[in-house]
Amino acid sequence: MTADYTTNELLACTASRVLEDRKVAFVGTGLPMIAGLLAQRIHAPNMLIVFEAGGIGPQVPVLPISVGDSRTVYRAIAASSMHEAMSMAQSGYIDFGFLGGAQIDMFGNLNTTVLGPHENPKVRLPGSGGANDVGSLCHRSILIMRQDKRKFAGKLDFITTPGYLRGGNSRYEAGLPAGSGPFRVISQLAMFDFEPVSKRMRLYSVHPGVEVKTVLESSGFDILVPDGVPTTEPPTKKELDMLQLIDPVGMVIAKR
Amino acid sequence: MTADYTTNELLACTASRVLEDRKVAFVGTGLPMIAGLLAQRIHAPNMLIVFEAGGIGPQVPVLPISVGDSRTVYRAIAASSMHEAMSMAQSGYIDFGFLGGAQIDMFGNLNTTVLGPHENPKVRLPGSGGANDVGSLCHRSILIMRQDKRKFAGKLDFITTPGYLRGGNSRYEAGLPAGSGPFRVISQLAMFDFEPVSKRMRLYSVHPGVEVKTVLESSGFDILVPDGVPTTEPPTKKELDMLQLIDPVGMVIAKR
Amino acid sequence: MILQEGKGELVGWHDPDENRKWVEANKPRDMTKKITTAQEAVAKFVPDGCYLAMGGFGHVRVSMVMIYEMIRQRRKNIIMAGKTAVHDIDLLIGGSCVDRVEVAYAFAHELRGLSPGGRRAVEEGRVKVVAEISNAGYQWRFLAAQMGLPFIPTRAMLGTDTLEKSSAKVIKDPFSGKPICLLPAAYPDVAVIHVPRCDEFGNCQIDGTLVEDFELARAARRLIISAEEIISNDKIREKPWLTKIPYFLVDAVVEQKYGSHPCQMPMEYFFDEEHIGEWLALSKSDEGTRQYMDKYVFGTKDFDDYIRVIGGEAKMRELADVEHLRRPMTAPWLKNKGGE
Amino acid sequence: MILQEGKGELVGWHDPDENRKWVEANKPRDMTKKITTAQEAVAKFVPDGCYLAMGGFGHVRVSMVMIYEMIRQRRKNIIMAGKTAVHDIDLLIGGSCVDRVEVAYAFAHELRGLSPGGRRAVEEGRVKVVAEISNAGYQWRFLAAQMGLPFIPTRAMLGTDTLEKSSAKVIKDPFSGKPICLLPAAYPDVAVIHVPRCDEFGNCQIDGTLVEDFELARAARRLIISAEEIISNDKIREKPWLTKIPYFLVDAVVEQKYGSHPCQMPMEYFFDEEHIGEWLALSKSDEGTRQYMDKYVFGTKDFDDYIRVIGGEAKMRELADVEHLRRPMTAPWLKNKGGE
Repeated sequence: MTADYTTNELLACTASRVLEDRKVAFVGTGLPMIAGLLAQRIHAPNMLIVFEAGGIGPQVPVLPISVGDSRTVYRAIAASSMHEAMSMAQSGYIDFGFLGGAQIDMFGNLNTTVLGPHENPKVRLPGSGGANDVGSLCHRSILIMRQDKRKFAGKLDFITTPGYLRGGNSRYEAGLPAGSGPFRVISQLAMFDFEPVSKRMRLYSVHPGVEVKTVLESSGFDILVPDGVPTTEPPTKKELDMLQLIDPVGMVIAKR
Repeated sequence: MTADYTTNELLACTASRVLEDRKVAFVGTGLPMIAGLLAQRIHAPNMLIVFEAGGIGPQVPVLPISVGDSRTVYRAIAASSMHEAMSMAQSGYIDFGFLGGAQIDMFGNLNTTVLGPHENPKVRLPGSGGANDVGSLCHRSILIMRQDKRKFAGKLDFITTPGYLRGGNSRYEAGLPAGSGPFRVISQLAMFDFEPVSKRMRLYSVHPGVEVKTVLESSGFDILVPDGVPTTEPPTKKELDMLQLIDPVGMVIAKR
Repeated sequence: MILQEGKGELVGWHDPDENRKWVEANKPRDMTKKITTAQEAVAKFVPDGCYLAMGGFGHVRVSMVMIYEMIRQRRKNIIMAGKTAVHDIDLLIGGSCVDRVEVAYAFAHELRGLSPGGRRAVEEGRVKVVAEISNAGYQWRFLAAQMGLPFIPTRAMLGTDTLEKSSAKVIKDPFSGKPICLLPAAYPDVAVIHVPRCDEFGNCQIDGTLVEDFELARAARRLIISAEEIISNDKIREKPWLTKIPYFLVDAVVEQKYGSHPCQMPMEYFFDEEHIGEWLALSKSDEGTRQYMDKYVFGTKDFDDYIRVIGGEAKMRELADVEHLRRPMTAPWLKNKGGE
Repeated sequence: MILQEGKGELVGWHDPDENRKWVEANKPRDMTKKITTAQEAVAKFVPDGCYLAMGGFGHVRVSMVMIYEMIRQRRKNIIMAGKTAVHDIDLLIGGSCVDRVEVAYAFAHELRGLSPGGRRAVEEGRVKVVAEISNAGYQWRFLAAQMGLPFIPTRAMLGTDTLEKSSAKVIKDPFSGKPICLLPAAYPDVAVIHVPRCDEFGNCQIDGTLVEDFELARAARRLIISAEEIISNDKIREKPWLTKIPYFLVDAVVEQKYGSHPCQMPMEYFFDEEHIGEWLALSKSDEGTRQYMDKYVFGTKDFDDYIRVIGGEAKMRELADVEHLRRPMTAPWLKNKGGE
């Protein structure tokens, strides 16, 4: 990383640019929330933010700590329920969702449940939470992942959340909603999309100062590389300044 | 009928006595509502009244005209939804429900849909409304029916609402809740219950001044008659006075 | 595993994937102002032949302003959700707008008696009942649609002709081993819901019971809101837990004071029983039906004009007094009741 | 027709008929006063080995008064609904009350990081994960129970190990022909929900999001309510549309001001991040866990006493100030954040 921005700032800005105006985004706390707020303030003023616990369209005064925090209904459009929020996703009202995880595979499947065997775990992780629902039901999900050879895994210890499952048409054949699935993966090194037919992960852009070789070596599976991979646009000063306003206490974004 | 009370007064009082304290009753407008209010004021002060449109436990200031009327939530415990009210019934919270109809058969099945063929009806009736739900889901239903040879029918033109279907165990075998079904039938001539094994309609008590023979002749099917059928207790002065207070404008109960 | 299949027409069902795509492509996500007139809302969102569901229950909180406008614009071949449809469907049938109905409850006016017009239309074959269902069944069809599911189970309807003439199916429940009824989702092409207040974007509050409007608002492809009063977005945001319908479900907002007359607006005005009685008397004949339409629908240019004809502010004050228990109700049908 | 069956333990399911009988025989229908103490409510309604679900979400609106009391009474072998169970389950595991969990989300504290105590217990085999599920899946299990159904469908979970380790089944949907996941109903033996206010019969109002408490209250066999404040029944009846939990669902009412501390009570007081941080630090070891329990649980005779120990009214005023944006939040875990 250069001295100009931190990894979290790069991740927040890159994720926020994937979001589109006049769409609905399901956000969790941390980076997704920050990316959503940044998008609203930079290029997507008419994007609606929904929280899985039932907060719809709040004007958050300070960053919420939890998805169920009262800040998520502060001057909101509606303070509803998980049933309503999840039904919105299942019925097609949620365009974007955010996901993260301990492991990801080449089809965008995620593990947030367990490292090692399920019955006798080496590390017990939190489980699905809303992740499986976000990954199953939102039209497009954005996956934010730390990248290394173990996290970008050849085989997951546990598929918590569906990506494209075994690739090809297998996601749809399992009964998951048509046309849904992982849209972008953003790591500290690069951004990825998925090749439309095989549904395998493909390099989309490399972050400034990162070599393609480094990206490929930092993965436990083969990543598709198209010709002429562009460089990710670095964060702008406007974005970096806005991030300071959004997270003044430094929950996710370091104080400058 | 004697000069002391009208048929509607007799029906209201007889139905109200079937209701029990510390139970929940689903009521519609008209006689069921009046029977419910009468029960609350005479012997069942802790009975809860629920309306299918979502009114729960109101202190009705005047008789509601409709099941969705604002009087059904006047100083109520809750103003909710049909989803909640019907879910209460399906999950076992509703002890009593009221039903009526154009036709009834020996197993307590009811028709409120059509006279004549469905495709080419002689008389089109309102359809199920909440009746099928009440008859399917409440633990015990109370059927208030005008009785004559055509209304107490050998075969219904249409089974809108399930009684005991074809008798015996057929109601349970169809998937309807165990132990639920018609509890009493009250006509202008008599009250009936259902024989526990065959589930056929059985005379329970004859109204004052009515002969058993008249009851049996006023039916298109054979009614079981046990030994020693008692006479229905006539309305008391206290009940009749209370009915005037409950329905002062004479929606159902004639002004005295 | 399918034990029984209802023979009724499958009205308003879409494959959940197909409906998700429709929602993604068509529902407005940005908070734009949606205030329009009844005329324009009907012209734009209520086409001939559509599958229509009205909010409220029976004669309670019904968007009569939109019903009159549909008749005025002479809509045809509407398929109506008979989800305790009473005064609304009666008038639409009288106006020759509806020719098919899925019936939970219709053709009657609760305590007031059967509907002369609706019954006649069905018995003469002008209106076809395409499927039967129960009240709970209908609102759970909307719940399934709200949830984006193909179906939702119920333990009602089993064993009856109501199920046989419905579009439901019966399977063996893989958990209990018992038969269970599966209700298909219902996505109305358009729903019209009358509310006490909303903002210009369509964020709605509803007092009293919701009946099935929560689910219906989320099931319908197009949603027209009529409101007694438009309030500011600030007021909505002050108490977000009172928002029952958020703006992104809403396609058009029509402000219409007294817009439910002659039906009841809970906590605001009572049923106009004299007017309902006039309709029940006139609708006994085609000639009477025409008289009613000529006077109240085609003879008025819009709903404000209609309110003037039915007695204006003075009449509405009377009905508010009855609603607030300051004056006893009166009704022509009371004469025929109580006796035996 | 069954395409797949999850291998997870089927927790809290009852045949709908069996549950209807239980409800009929056991739920109180008369409006009796249900005010009791935390001690008595736990003694009477939270037996060893029960299947327990807590209301709220994560660290928000959690009945900590009842959690501490369960530990104080040394409950054993509880099966916990891990429906975004965070601080509640962490303490119950620390107190050796829980030995089995069905996990949607547990063993972590959202932004604050993973749970040292919960993770250790699972990794050492003292607590067994008997089934996996998603957040939506868990709350829909409660919806199925509320509705008295054996199952409810969902389009989530398909194709994953989450489903494989759940108690759900996959069938071919008879309407769309596509695979669909059926979630079995979940009826907790007991649920405990903390609310801002209720009356002495148990009629509850809840501000802010309901999360899944509407469904959970209706799914649970026994329901204990703890409330910041008891209000009159008259107040409840003034605005019946605010009643989210009616009295007949409620078995016990415990009045406890600050009863959610150190969790947030929306619109009343903020998370006590210092206290949560103390727990997260101490629970890294069994010895630390014991220290915490000795000081805050076994060392206090009841929740009022606990509030005195954590800083009393002065502390709670501070947290109210943070909640109402009159004072910035502080948190020990903030030190470790933001950088990279």
